[in-house]
Amino acid sequence: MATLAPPSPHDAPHRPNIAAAGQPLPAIRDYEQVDREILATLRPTKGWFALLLVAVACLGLGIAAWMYQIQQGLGVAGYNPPVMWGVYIITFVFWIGIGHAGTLISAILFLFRAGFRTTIYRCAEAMTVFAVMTAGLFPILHLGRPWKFFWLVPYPNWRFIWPQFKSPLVWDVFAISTYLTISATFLFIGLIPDIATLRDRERNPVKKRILSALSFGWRNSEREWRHFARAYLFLAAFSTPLVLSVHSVVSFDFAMSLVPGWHTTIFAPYFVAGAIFSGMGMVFTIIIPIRKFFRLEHYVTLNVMDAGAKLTLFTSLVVGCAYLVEFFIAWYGAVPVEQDYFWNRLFGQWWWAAWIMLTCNMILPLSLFSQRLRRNPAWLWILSLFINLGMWFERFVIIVPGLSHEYEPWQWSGYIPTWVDYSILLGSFGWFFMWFLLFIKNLPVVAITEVKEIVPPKVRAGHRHGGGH
Amino acid sequence: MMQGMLGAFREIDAAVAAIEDLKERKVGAITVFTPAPRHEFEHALKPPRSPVRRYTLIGALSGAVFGYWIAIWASESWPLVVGGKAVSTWVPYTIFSFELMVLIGGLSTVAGFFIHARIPRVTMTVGYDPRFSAGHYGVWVQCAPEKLRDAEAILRRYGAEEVRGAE
Amino acid sequence: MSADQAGIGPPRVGTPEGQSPGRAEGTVQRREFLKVLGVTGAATTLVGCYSESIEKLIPYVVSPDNTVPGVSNYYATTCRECPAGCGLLVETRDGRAIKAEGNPDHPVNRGALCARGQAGVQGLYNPDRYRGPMLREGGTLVPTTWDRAIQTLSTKLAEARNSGAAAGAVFINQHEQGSFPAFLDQWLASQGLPPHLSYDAEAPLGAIAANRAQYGVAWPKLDFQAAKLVVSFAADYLDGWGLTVPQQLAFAEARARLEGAPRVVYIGARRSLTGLNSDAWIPARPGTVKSVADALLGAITGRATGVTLAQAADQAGVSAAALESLAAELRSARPSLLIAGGASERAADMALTVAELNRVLGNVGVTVKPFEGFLAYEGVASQAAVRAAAEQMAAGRVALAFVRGANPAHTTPAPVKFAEAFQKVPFKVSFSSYPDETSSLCDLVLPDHHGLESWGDAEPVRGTLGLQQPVMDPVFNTRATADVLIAVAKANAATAFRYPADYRAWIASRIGGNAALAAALPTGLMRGAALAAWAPRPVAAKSGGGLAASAGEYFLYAYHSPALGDGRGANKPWLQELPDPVTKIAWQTVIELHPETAKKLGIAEGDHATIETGQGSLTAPVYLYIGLRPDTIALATGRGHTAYGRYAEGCGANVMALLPVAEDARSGAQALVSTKATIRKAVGRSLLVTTEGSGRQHGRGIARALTAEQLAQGETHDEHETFRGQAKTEFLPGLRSPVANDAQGDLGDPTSKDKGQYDPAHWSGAAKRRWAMTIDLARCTGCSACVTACYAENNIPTVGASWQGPQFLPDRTGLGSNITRGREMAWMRLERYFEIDREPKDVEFDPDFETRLIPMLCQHCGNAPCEPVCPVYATYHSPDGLNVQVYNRCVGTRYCSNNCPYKVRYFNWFGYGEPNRQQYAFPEPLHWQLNPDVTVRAKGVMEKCTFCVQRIREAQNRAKLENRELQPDEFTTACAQACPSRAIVFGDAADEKWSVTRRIEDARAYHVFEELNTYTAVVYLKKVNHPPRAAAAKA
Amino acid sequence: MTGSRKWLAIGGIAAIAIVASLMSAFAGPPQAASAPAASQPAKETATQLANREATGKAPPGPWAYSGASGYTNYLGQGTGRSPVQPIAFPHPVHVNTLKMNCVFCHFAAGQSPDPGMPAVGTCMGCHQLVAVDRPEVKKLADYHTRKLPVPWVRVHKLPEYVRFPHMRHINAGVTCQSCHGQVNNMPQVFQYASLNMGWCVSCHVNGYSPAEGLRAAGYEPDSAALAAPRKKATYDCSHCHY
Repeated sequence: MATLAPPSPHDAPHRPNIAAAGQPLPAIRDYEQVDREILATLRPTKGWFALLLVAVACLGLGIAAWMYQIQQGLGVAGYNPPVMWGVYIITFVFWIGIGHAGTLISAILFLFRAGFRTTIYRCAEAMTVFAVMTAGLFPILHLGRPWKFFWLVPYPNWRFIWPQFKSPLVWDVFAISTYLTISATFLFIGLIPDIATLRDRERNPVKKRILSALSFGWRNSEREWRHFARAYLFLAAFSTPLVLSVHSVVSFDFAMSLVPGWHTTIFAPYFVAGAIFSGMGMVFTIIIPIRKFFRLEHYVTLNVMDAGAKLTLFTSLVVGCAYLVEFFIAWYGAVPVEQDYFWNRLFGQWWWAAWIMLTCNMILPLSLFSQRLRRNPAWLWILSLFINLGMWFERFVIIVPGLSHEYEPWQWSGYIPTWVDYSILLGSFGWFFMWFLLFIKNLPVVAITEVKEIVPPKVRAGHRHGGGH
Repeated sequence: MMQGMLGAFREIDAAVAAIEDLKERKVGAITVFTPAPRHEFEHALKPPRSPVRRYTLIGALSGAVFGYWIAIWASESWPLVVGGKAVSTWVPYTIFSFELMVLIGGLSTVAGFFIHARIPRVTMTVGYDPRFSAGHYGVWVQCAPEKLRDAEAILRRYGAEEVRGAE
Repeated sequence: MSADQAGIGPPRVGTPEGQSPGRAEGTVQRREFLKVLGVTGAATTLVGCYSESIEKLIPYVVSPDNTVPGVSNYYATTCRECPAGCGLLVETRDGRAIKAEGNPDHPVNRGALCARGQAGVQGLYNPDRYRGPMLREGGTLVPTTWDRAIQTLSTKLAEARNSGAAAGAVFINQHEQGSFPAFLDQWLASQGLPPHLSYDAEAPLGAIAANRAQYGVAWPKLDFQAAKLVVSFAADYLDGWGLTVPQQLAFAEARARLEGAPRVVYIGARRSLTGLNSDAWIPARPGTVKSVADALLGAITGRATGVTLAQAADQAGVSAAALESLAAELRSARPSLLIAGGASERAADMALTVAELNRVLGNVGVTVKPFEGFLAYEGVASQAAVRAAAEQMAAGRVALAFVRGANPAHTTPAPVKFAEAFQKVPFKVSFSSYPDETSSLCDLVLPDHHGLESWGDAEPVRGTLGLQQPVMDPVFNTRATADVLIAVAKANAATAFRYPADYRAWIASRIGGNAALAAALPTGLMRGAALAAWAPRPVAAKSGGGLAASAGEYFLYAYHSPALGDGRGANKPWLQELPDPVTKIAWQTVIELHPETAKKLGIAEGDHATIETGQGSLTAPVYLYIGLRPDTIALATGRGHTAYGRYAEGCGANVMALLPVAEDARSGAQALVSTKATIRKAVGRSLLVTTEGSGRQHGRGIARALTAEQLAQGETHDEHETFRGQAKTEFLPGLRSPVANDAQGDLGDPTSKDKGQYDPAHWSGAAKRRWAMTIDLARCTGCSACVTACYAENNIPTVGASWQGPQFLPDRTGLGSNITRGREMAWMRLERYFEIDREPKDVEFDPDFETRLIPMLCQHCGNAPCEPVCPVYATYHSPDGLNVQVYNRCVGTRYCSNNCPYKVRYFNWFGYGEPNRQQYAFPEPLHWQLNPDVTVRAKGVMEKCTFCVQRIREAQNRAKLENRELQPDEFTTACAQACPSRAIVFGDAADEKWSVTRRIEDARAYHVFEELNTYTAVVYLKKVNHPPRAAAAKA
Repeated sequence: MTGSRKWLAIGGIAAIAIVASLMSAFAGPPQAASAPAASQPAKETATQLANREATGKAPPGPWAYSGASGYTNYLGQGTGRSPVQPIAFPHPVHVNTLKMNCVFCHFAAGQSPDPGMPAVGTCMGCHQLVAVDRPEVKKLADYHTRKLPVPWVRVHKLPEYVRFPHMRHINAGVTCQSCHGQVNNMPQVFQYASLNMGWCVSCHVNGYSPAEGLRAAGYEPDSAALAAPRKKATYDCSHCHY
């Protein structure tokens, strides 16, 4: 009686992968197909185990290096006064930035009803949570006395003293802990219905119990859906200003000081744009392999890629503009110290870092003006790696040259990280990917129910289905 | 004493039609299970607006106030001057106000959602079926014993794939 | 003993007699006691929350009646770090000397003290000192007992006497003034031994000989104040040449006369610290200063002196015009002061010429005052005498040799082959307290007390006797040499009767008994004269064949390191860590080359280069110094020890390996500038252990200067008061925020109700004060005494030793492991800026450049940028205007340092203060010196200058105890106290009775980085330059 | 399901605990870790019980807990700590019976930051003649003849980064007992106050009441003391920490 024959799992990926009006995912026929194909991604593979092993190994190295640093003192890292902040703070800002794209895609684009987010937002949101978890380690890790980090938290104590609330570092503590909590909650709320689906498909009784616990006994009742929608909407509404505030606050760490090159009013927007830019880079780095190896090309379609690439291009242009404005202000402001600093950044001591930054973040992304490249996953993936590199160096270029070339010429210096810095940097990637790998094989990387929402429901023969209006 | 009739539909418009009919005849309380939120059901059931927003508002306001309070009170409790600034300066303290507004607002929203969605629930109530998280729409009519027949009849009429009563 | 003179002299100044527990007993218990107390003393200054371990409370066995536990006593004594004989007040706490300070009443140093004097305590507590007497058995030195040691010595002496070999014996003693040399000679005579050699490798013998010949005294007083023009003929009177402290005091006083101050000209191949403090530099080729002097004499007197100015200019490779104008100036500017230094083979002749110049210019008695002179160098033997002694030893004519203090094996040129010759002596006795190159060759080591442990006297100026008394019990099982000699004499019935019980009794008997001694000790000064020693025996000098004759295209210019001297300072970490005032290099020997030369040779800074002379070769990294003639290579003495303890060994190279035996025919002085050398690039390069980032100001206006004329015309503002990008603001001189709460936001607002403790009306009255400091750049010479004083007062760790880096997989280890990463901890640093806009490597030679020297320390800003960024209130502004650092609250975010424009905050990268770490900076017993009033910082916390807050609180407590207000200028900081230029003044800027407030009102006053609106509490007074009259007229 | 949620929570807390202990293991210079905790009673010993009965004063309760030196902490320090001394010196006999003043032996308390421990010689001043036959006095005499100091075990100990000028407090009229308790009634001295920062600051900020001080010392305050206002002191960090 149905006009369309139920599609077989085999031919699904081979369908023409282009957008049809009012039908974003033409290759998805019905709800069962969604369940089948998404659940299929959860089966662990050899390659996955191998990657997990590598991630854990890197993490181990990082932990070892940190223990050594705690025992010996921060001297084992490559600090070279007055460069008192180095790889750790750079990496901290880097990971915080990564997080932002996730929230942008999952929350802001949700509010803007941008359809292309549907299939990638779960991945991006998970990336956010793990990136912030990683970033959160670094402020503690770079302390001279890390075992005292809790003194930055306002808690009643027998000394009667409290944190100094005028310090940007205390702002950080609040901003980041809030950001972590809210995005973790946001991710988990979104997951509940999907976990319920997993629960219902699960055969293994132990796993079933765990999934039941995690799904909170969700049963897809219309009442649950109603409140769910509200809560989801408000969380999205909160996350939107939050994501803007968090990186602004991080930028205050620099803008509030009077270090040349840090003391700029442009920093808040500049950092937020940069954060989203770097985040898009990481999204592509992650989503493109997943799309390929999990056979999700007909979920994460080229249209999705295209839209993402446009967003990347846009943020890249914003960031590039910010770079140029910085130079303009330095020239126009005519403060000798600032001018010295920017000259030194571009043509002096740090030219190499600055040019890596400019190439990766300003020049290469211009290729995305070409639609062919925007729709070419391979190129997008390579470009995304360059973007990650470039954004790490952006933070390097902001932090190190400023400190090494300050007001006091007598105290000008250089900066060379040591093996400890690099090990801990590597360890942070290990930590991030460990969590991410565990995530993608235990929970659906594509939001099952949200995909079902945009798949046309079955209707009785003869009737037009009621969806879409 | 819980009694009712459960119908599992493959097609959404069938389910919607059945619901409308059941409502018309006042057969009993209707619960709909759907794999994905569809506004067709909302049109059919016309439920009240979700009160979660109130939790959000209250949480957000109290968070904002607490943010200012903790910062100002702590600064004044041991007044030390830093960088020639006032002991408590409201401008930077706005950051704490904002962050705590978001934090507490967000968490209370979740609380509201849990409370009103009646989760976490410890046991699956009768009438649920794993299919409802896959491709089927479920309509569960809870009604008095004498009305069970009508309910079954209606569900069948609108082409429920399966109709079963439950104790 | 101490009771009967308790009332004499300044309060809390006395003698430590009877102060230490169990002094009747043997040394062991004393040391045990001190060890325990030392340990607790150090432990009580460790930061870290959970670091309290349960301790013992150790009381005295017998309570000393003039000490109060926890309160310092000050003992007056005499400094023995160099022959000058400055007066010390040594601060002791609970039986331990913790700091050496200048004695304000002393005629030589008037309360000031140089870096080497400060570091004396590190000699006292040096971890590598001999623990007790040592005897060579089976080729190695093994510990022995004093009885056995003395017994051995007396038998050897007896043998020598009987065998008639005694007459050939040699006793080399570190030159010192006072009665001991005479005492020693008496003893030697009584043992049938010849008089001793009073050896001082640093003594400027040429000048001394000339002075003796001309004035009959070794060292006249140089009166800079009286002079209108000072010309130094390679005399580095601010670098340790002669008597540093009195010279510097006089120099600074003279320069502080601003418009009336003398113009200073320096003639010499290398621009030393003295040269950098001069207004003009005439870079005469090494060995030609004599002909310059001759020419000037000729030009002024009209006599024929063999050279005209033109010829001299030609020989010296300088512009004739410069010499012409100098001659003109000499004629016009009277009185002038001409000082002859230099270490060439004709030093004495040159000095005579200069003396003649002084005479004809009528300076003698006006600026050169022979009869107010210093006696430091009376009786010093020539280096030729030591060389001759070495030849005797080599010839096997010496049966018995003694060395005390001196270290000729390190300080004599290689060709002397002192070590080899010394080893030929059958029996060698050392009284040295340290295992240096010489004493480690000896057969018997009888370690002497340190100067701070022993009795003695000195006659720094005629008629005044400076006393030397032990300020604490001996740290180790050592004995004063004098007492050992007495013991030996007593062992022999023939001589026993001549001597009292010990040297202290001997001193007392000379100056009128115990009562007189006791009366004098509180001030450490009395009228009287020391016993005169025998005059040194003249020895035929040996010529190295002349500078011109020697091969090589570059002149080798060796000079004595201002900090380490001839090398005796090398075992003191403070002095190793102290950057050389000129090169700013620490822990390292560098070859100084002019950038031009380096470019020509294709050598970059840090590259290793090899110098070769006829005598030997030496390889070291290259440092580019623009204050050096391009045809000259400069090298400092002092490093390159093969023994002498953990801090000295394997650190740098010894220039003595390059020098020939070339002695001044007249004075027998070993010439340091005596040969040419070849230099070539060697493989390898190493990081320079320097504290210098960029030696240029880049227009930042940190160290500012005026010309005397500008000052006279009241043009005291310079371009830095107005900076681009902002409306012109007319900054008034003086401290911008006179009391703390002026710069305190709404707390400074009179309408604000509750200012708490920041309210001047607050009951605590804390906000009534505003601690502040002025630093007069017209006085500061950059000698860096303040830096070492700060180390001593504030328990600042030295971090440059090779083992103080990371534990494994180390990076950049070796010398200055941390300093190469810019991690030096000096709370106060001396910045040396060349007023040249090019970077060093592309500077071509030009003698006419200005140098600005400026001490940089925490500015204690009223609006401190470091404070608001600290998340835990570890740094904040105290009501009395201090920028406080609370170590135990610091979590180590280092944000404060990032935000400090002056970069004066220092971070503990390793556990320098934690005894069980390899990076520990105070290995026992160095930690006995730690100041109990200052927390020793643990790893991971930030630290910085505190304006010596411990001294502020101590003074406030004392005032409270005596129920009175603080008196104006009642106390000062360690740097201000030590400063031999009196450039630093500290006090309460809110109270005009303190002298600092007057200095702040000076027209030259300015704040560094004023445009940042930091309201600093440190006010600098602009340097005053004295360009030649002609140039000034143009300016 | 509730069960498994509970287990999740327990696991999380355990993890946090492990991390915290790891952190604290690295806290401070290592010798802190090796502090002689074993020798110190973690619980109240019989001696301390006796002490408290003798003084009739209970040490502050756990609310006075402090990480540094509050209620007996894992270093075995804090309120109630009562180490056994090399010589069982009876304060009650000297102070109550013989009416000796504190500063007779702790002579520097009024003039120095350091109260000073009596020298062995000082003790022997009397004990040459007095009670020479007592075993404890024999010990003392033995130390004296061997010219060795008595290794008293420290009871009241502030962290090393705290400066406590005794004379300022004594001269301000603070009675010794206010901080040290009625040592004159302690058979064996124990730590009376928590000595933590909050304890210091509360007195500095709220002020010291002479009357209370006298009561703490066991005297009835006279009218003057009762009339006297509370004496406040500075709460500026740089007066105790530098």
